[in-house]
Amino acid sequence: MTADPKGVLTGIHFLDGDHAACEGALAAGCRFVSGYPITPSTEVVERFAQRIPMVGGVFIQMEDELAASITMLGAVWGGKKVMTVTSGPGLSLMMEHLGLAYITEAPCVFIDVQRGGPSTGLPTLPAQADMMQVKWGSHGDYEIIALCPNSPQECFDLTIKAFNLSEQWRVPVFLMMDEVVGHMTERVVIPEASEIEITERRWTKKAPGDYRPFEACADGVPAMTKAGEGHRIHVTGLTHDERGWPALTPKSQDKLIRRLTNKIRDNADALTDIREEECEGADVIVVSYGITSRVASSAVLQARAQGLKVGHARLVVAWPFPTTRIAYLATQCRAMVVPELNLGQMVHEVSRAVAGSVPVLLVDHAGGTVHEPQVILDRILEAAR
Amino acid sequence: MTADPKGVLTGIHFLDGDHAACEGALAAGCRFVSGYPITPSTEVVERFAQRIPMVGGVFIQMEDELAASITMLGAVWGGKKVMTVTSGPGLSLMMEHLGLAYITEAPCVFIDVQRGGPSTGLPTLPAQADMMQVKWGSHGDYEIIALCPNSPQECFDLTIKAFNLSEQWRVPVFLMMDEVVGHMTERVVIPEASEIEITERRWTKKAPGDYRPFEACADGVPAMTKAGEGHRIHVTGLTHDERGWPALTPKSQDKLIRRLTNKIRDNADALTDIREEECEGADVIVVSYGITSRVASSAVLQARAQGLKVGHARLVVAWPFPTTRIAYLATQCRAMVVPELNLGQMVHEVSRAVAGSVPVLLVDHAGGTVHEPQVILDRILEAAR
Amino acid sequence: MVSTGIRIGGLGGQGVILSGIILGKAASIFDGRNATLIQAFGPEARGSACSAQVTIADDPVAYPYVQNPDVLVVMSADAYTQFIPTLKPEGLLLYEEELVTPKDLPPGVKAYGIPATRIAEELGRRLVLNIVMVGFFAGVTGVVSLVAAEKALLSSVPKGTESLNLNAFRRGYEHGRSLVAAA
Amino acid sequence: MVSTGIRIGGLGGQGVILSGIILGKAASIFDGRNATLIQAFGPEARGSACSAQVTIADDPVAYPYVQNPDVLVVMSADAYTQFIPTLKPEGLLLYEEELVTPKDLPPGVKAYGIPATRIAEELGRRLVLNIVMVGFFAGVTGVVSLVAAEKALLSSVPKGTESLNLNAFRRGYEHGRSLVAAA
Amino acid sequence: MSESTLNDDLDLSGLPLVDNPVMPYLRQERIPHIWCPGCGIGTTVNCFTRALEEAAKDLDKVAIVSGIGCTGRVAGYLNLDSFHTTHGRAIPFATGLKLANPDLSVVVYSGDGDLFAIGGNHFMHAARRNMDILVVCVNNFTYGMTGGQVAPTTPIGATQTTMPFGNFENPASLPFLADAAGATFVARWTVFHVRQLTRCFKEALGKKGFRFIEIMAPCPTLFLRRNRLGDGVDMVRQYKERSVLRNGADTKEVAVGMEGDIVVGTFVDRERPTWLDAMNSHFSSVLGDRYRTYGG
Amino acid sequence: MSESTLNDDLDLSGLPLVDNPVMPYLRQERIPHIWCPGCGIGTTVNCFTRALEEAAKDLDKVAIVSGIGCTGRVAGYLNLDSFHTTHGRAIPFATGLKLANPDLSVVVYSGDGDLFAIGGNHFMHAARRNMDILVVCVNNFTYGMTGGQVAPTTPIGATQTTMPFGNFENPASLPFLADAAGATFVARWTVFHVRQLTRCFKEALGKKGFRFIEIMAPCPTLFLRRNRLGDGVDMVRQYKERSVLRNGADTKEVAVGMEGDIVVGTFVDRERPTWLDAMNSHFSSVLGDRYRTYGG
Amino acid sequence: MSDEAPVRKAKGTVFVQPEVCKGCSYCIEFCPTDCLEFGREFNAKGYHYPILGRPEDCTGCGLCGLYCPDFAIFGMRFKDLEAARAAAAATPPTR
Amino acid sequence: MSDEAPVRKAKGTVFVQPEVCKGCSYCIEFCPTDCLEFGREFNAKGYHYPILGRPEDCTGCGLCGLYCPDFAIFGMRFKDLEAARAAAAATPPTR
Ligand SMILES: Cc1ncc(C[n+]2csc(CCOP(=O)(O)OP(=O)(O)O)c2C)c(N)n1
Ligand SMILES: Cc1ncc(C[n+]2csc(CCOP(=O)(O)OP(=O)(O)O)c2C)c(N)n1
Ligand code: SF4
Ligand code: SF4
Ligand code: SF4
Ligand code: SF4
Ligand code: SF4
Ligand code: SF4
Ligand SMILES: [Mg+2]
Ligand SMILES: [Mg+2]
Repeated sequence: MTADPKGVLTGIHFLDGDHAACEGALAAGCRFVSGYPITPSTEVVERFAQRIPMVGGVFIQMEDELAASITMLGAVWGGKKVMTVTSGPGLSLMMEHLGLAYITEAPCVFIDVQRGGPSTGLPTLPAQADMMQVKWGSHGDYEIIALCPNSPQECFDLTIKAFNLSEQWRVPVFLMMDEVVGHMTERVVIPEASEIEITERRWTKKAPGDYRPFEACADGVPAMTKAGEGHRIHVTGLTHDERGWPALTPKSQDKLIRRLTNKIRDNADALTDIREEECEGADVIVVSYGITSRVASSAVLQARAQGLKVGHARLVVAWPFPTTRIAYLATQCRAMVVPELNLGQMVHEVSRAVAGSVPVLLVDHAGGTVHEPQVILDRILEAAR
Repeated sequence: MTADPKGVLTGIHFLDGDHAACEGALAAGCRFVSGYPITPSTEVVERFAQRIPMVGGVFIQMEDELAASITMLGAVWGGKKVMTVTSGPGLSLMMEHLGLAYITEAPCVFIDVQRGGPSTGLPTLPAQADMMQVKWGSHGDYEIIALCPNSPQECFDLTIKAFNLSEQWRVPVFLMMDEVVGHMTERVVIPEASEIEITERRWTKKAPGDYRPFEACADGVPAMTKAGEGHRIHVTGLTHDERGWPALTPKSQDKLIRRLTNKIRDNADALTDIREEECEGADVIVVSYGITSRVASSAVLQARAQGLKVGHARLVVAWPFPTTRIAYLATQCRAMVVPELNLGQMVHEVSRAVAGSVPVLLVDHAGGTVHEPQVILDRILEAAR
Repeated sequence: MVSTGIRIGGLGGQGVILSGIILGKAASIFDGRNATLIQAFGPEARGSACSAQVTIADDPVAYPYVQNPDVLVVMSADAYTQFIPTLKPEGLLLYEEELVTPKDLPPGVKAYGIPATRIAEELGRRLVLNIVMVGFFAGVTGVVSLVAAEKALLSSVPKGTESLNLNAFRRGYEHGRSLVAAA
Repeated sequence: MVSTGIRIGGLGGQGVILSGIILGKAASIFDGRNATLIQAFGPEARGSACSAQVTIADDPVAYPYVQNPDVLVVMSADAYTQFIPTLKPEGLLLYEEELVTPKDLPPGVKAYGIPATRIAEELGRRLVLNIVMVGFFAGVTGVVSLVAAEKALLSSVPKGTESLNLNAFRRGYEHGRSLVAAA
Repeated sequence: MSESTLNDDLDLSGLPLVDNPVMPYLRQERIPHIWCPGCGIGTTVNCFTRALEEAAKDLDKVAIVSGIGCTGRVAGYLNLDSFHTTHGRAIPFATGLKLANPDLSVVVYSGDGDLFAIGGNHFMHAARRNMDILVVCVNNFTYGMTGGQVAPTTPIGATQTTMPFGNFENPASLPFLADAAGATFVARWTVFHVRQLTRCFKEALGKKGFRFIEIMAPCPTLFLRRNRLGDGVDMVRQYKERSVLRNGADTKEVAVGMEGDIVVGTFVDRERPTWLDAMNSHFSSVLGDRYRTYGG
Repeated sequence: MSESTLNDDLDLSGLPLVDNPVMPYLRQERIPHIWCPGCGIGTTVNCFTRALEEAAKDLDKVAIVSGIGCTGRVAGYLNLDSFHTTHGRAIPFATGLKLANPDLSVVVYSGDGDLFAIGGNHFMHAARRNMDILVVCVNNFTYGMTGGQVAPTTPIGATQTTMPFGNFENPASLPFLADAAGATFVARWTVFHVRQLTRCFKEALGKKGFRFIEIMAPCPTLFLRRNRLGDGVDMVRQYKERSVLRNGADTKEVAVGMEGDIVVGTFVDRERPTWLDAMNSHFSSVLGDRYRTYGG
Repeated sequence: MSDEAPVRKAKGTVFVQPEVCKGCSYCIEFCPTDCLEFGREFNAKGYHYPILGRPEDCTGCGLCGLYCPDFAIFGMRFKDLEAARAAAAATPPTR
Repeated sequence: MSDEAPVRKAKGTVFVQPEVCKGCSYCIEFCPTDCLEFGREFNAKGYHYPILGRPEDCTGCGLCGLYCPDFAIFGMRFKDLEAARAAAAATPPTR
């Protein structure tokens, strides 16, 4: 299916990442956003509020992030494609509803424009320190998908991808922006609606009597309905059976939680999206994501200019972590360098994937700005030794 | 310093873990608890509400967990030793204030009695699936300490330890219970107050003019004061300087966040508390924690009965993760087996520490009950092959 | 290494957990042995179906659950149906005889019934049915000593209800002793 | 691989960011080159000190920050003090001449001033001072073409204010041309 | 199935069995429910379903949303599109549901702790916005599901596990809060008033805007027993004796305590545009043709 | 330091410099503050510090707690024990502080969004409990710190970034909510009323219980500019013209809009035992000697 | 039943599902004509459940059903019974 | 200043810190005797700041200082000035 032209602002624009992400959402068919303002993410919803009356849909600013993140889930069952947008402190308040979204398999997109933390931290400055939070921040076991754009153009493109993946897997999908990408302005090309592929919700074709809302199709994902269609569904955050009814036993827990987990884990390789550059035969591979990948690019170019064989692997999909591919890349090089705007988060996953086969060097950063390319370069040189 | 006898219920009792933890808190000098009821943790605060009028202090049931977790932080600056108590869904709501506690270096104890998740999940049944959440659930980079009791006696003992560590490092400390430990009743021996070592708050001796509330002592930890002493402190969740004033630059971020992180990371080895049993020269080492360690014990005994050399390493301190020691143990054995009541959480840390040197076998469990010992045994046998 | 696994099953409000506590306390505090009690509720903490598992042993208890009890005590039909398949082949069943009809009793199982609710009603408080069952348990099994059980009982019930509870306990105890003697 | 790094500094409310947007848009949309704009605020999103960094280049821009600008544009004394040390040795300084007194100018730096606030006030809206500066930039540097800059300007300002803004732009542009010509 | 206990006069054998009239509204395989003997929640469900019937609602277009708690389980028993959300958040969930599909009649059914302790802020804001939902609060003056802790409604003096020596904290008066926050319809009944409650449900189902019904209900297991107030039936008898009908009462004056009058009736009944109606009319007037009128 | 602009008549040279009377109350190295030209927050700070002086408070025993927002920065500028917490949670933080050390006089100073959007529930419950704190809300009808989004106080018709075509959502009337929740003292002033506000602060500082003062203040940067309402001074002039003093007004009738009267004055002033006093007297009466009276 | 004809003629009757009754006595207490009472039997859960002790007084008003929190009882007027049966025969009971 | 003596005698004066003034004009607008006005100069931030245009009218009432959101001005009665100076001399200004 292709995009609904109503939401698509075809043309060449000079947009910041926040605005581009909003256009991505509109193009993807998002027609309901419940939000709560927080720097540096607010521009996303401000634009949505401006645009949606002419597109057809609803924006509502709720009283807090608790409300914002569950109002969106109500709207899912009212039949809409939905999103909420926040930054660290707000994200911390959404953790309970991330779990609810997950266990009820509500397709939805969270945009997190990362700023310096912890706590109120550095409200207007960048970081990449919520990467582990989206994977582990809600209680219990769960899996999500997280995408990391490094430019306004990608904020547009990956927001569409986020919606599509969310519909395909019925799982919350995160767009992990950061303050720099959010406020960085560049050319953004928005294609014709007819050129934008959209994943439709998997509406059930079953009649009320036959439909079981949490009975998985072959790929592990159940078909959906919405309220008002006569299916008389029950949706609960309790452990439930295929009918959606509470089933509070270890056995139903095992069945449900494993299915939900495996939807993502079993498809981790298919979901992998790494942009690799000169990785084969490299001595050192830099593994980066988001805004840091652009800084790393500079460093990689400088290193190559010094005659080093340096590859660059950029994680477009950070979660599920591309364990298989990173393990493979480790067999191709002598060391890996992982720069991040945090004190070590995704590097743990890289280390785990690499399992000791080559050294993994973290280039950490407490946040507030991006790395100096030189710091990354120094680490590449060190790794190459 | 030893315990204040007012709070110490010396004697031999038949208590469940929740009640024992409450007695531990009272013995440790906790005189302020703000809570919100949630199964299976509520008994802790119910007992506190019952006991505190006779001990001298305050219990207040707040309107929600957001309030409970920050009311406690207000009480810290009012000079009290404090605690809050919850379970998964409530814990998810405390994530923002975990960050505030951390960045303001407020000594405080969180008790999490883990139940089946995600979301409302299995409210009355056990899990160990919040282990990663306490480490990663709040936005930004932070470090905490987490202790894992496996009996009511340890709920008592480790709650005292939690308070002591919290005062020593000025860091939030978690007691990671679970529904089984919380509701399991056993003999609990509470010693005389004079036999209980208590870490006093590090009160500053400096006069108002000289005191800088966030200036670290030699061990990285600043001395404290409370409101009303004339120090006229400022405490903020923003990135701040030694005076506590907002300092919104990458440089102050780096200085603050690294100091906070290193308080724990640099002392990870000293904080390590692993109870090891026949690990030297073992073929297989089982790494376990909390209630699972008791199930694992059964399996280990059975394996030994079959003639296998099996060691058992129980993590009493799960965070900071004892990387050094686990890496060392990996050099002593041929494989490690990690049973947990989740779909793989601490096993990631074990893998990372082991760095590929021996296989690490997870025995996962979706929660709702404990493992069958047989399942762990099977995995030990598999590992020994 | 003597160890006895006990499962007590009933409905919320019947005092299932308290009866487990009394047994565990008797063994671990007053008989000087070890005891671990595990309780299980229905949804959240509301009660409804409810059961306790008590392991009483000479050594400290590692695995805390009682998968296959040596003794099964049931105070509701549901509990009987749910737990009877788990009872050890040569196990012992103690049941409230007006609420539970032990049908399809596995061979080898010894079963003793007591009209605990009626006894409790006779004593004027239906609520002490669990204490009658505790006495019955002590009388039939001897797993906890009479002295320890009575001490544990007295330290576990609200002030002012001691003699009522002691009566209930003794009625159960004697009923148990007499059944065993008769058997 | 030609690349020009520009830093624009001023106070919240002076339209610093908008001037960066116009330059970036001119280059990347109307001149067919690449441009990346980075903005920085004070605490949360409230304004106060505020600056923009624009990189205009033939190739796509990787590292988006301008650490050592080729051109520094300042509209406040604070911005001057803060950013002048970062200016490239042979760099160019453009400044609002009533708000900024360029003292301790590093040797080698070329500096051009303009009374942008007064010009804006003359045009009747103090707020267009930023547009005067944009024109001034275009006039002095030629980094963006006049045509592109005017198109970018017109597509970036609110309807109804086009001619005011165009006037402001042109006043700045001409001031710039004349200074360069005089130099 | 049902069997008659009046057997001699009538020969019912061989006749088709007759269903309890509540049955078509329930997920019958889920009955018996989890509520305790004498719990008032079930009674309110009878009245609610009867009102659905009398209001001749298209049940496919009625959705019910609950939070967590004993009352929160209502959603799971009703044979409607039903949502059992998180503790305290039924109202914002319902807001999203209603805004996404304005054809639905959305009812929030939850407990006093859920709606007014953890959920109080959402209540206040939804009322302020005049979100078009009906909010039903079963007020049992306690946290039933978690075992009887103090609630923001617990009267002074009542003992609860977290107020073990009796509550000393001032309780909220729900109708007063609802009124101050802007609800368009505010009523209170007790489970004694089954007929009135049924009528009230029916009336509220027929209105628009943020409507609020408080129902006082006994929690024998945790509230009554702990306070030696007898069984459910004793409490309902109390309701009968203590309640005073006062339609249009000033909401300032309807607080309830352990003793004294229980003022019941419809206190507020007013008209204001709902959030969605306000949005549609505002955008139409400001944006004219450019606005795509939102229908769901 | 200050210098006189009236220079000819007086020779000030060589004399010790005189401090602005507000200075001893401020962390002076932190001035200039971050607030915009014409922002009303600073004016309220003058009045507050003047009241501290007039009330002769022991400043070592006054603690100030803010949430996040422009107003939230007040805590950081005042030279008191001061706490800048998280968005919306100043009140529960203050609750803990006060309960842990009852000797303190605890003031919460924050914005309308902070206290009534995200923080509304805590407001309601602290008022219900009669927590002994003074809550000051600088109501600028917008979210200043984050750039001018709609607040729960924004009048209908006002444009905000998230209501770009004008607000259509009904605003809350803060005094009405405070009253319904149970506050013991409720007053409203504007930054025009510097003398009255100072007096009101002083009065409130001298009382016990949950006290609430709403101060209407201009946010020129985000509220006024966007709504073409001129500069701060134009708004303060409006306050002057539109305000009507009505002490003891029924809180139902004090809502404010873009136009019309602004009712100011003290609306509620009543006595109820504070939470802590209630606890102490309740436990003393129930537990007698066994109770350890709590003093901090 | 006694062999004397009842003085009054019942206008309706009740249907009870003993197995779901929890013995709360609401139906008994709030029956306007006081015609219900507990039987002697326990159900499987151990509760006594109501029986129509004075059938002649039952008006079929249905209040007992409206009160019953466990959906264990309901009353019906004889004149509605026919229709209900017909309906039940047409659509098999949903249970 | 003109060389004619002022008609009225000032009762007080104001102190201004030009560098922190943001030119909001509150002091000017709400001075009860209307004795303040903006000077011609810009401060470092680019704002005009107030000067005492009609010093003879200043009563030292202090309202300007109470209004000033930037703590940039305050007024004082001459009779209080002495005391303030003495205090300032005793405890050096806290700034
Ligand atoms: C975030 C969170 N906190 C706490 C709980 C535990 N909890 C479940 S229900 C409940 C209170 C229920 O009280 P009420 O809403 O009055 O419902 P009732 O059971 O009385 O009908 C609580 C605290 C939870 N499920 N989630
Ligand atoms: C959890 C969280 N959500 C959102 C924010 C962003 N935020 C900061 S201040 C603010 C609103 C401020 O409005 P108000 O309280 O009225 O204060 P003002 O700035 O208007 O004085 C918001 C939404 C935050 N810091 N934390
Ligand atoms: S605990 Fe109370 S509210 Fe919950 S089901 Fe039982 S009686 Fe009802
Ligand atoms: S944004 Fe508004 S509220 Fe914030 S400082 Fe500026 S004028 Fe004041
Ligand atoms: S139907 Fe009416 S009269 Fe008959 S038993 Fe029920 S309540 Fe009584
Ligand atoms: S009302 Fe229902 S549950 Fe209660 S006694 Fe009557 S039939 Fe039984
Ligand atoms: S002190 Fe009073 S009279 Fe003098 S300038 Fe200030 S406001 Fe005007
Ligand atoms: S009130 Fe203060 S900031 Fe405003 S103009 Fe006067 S001195 Fe300047
Ligand atoms: Mg309740
Ligand atoms: Mg505000």
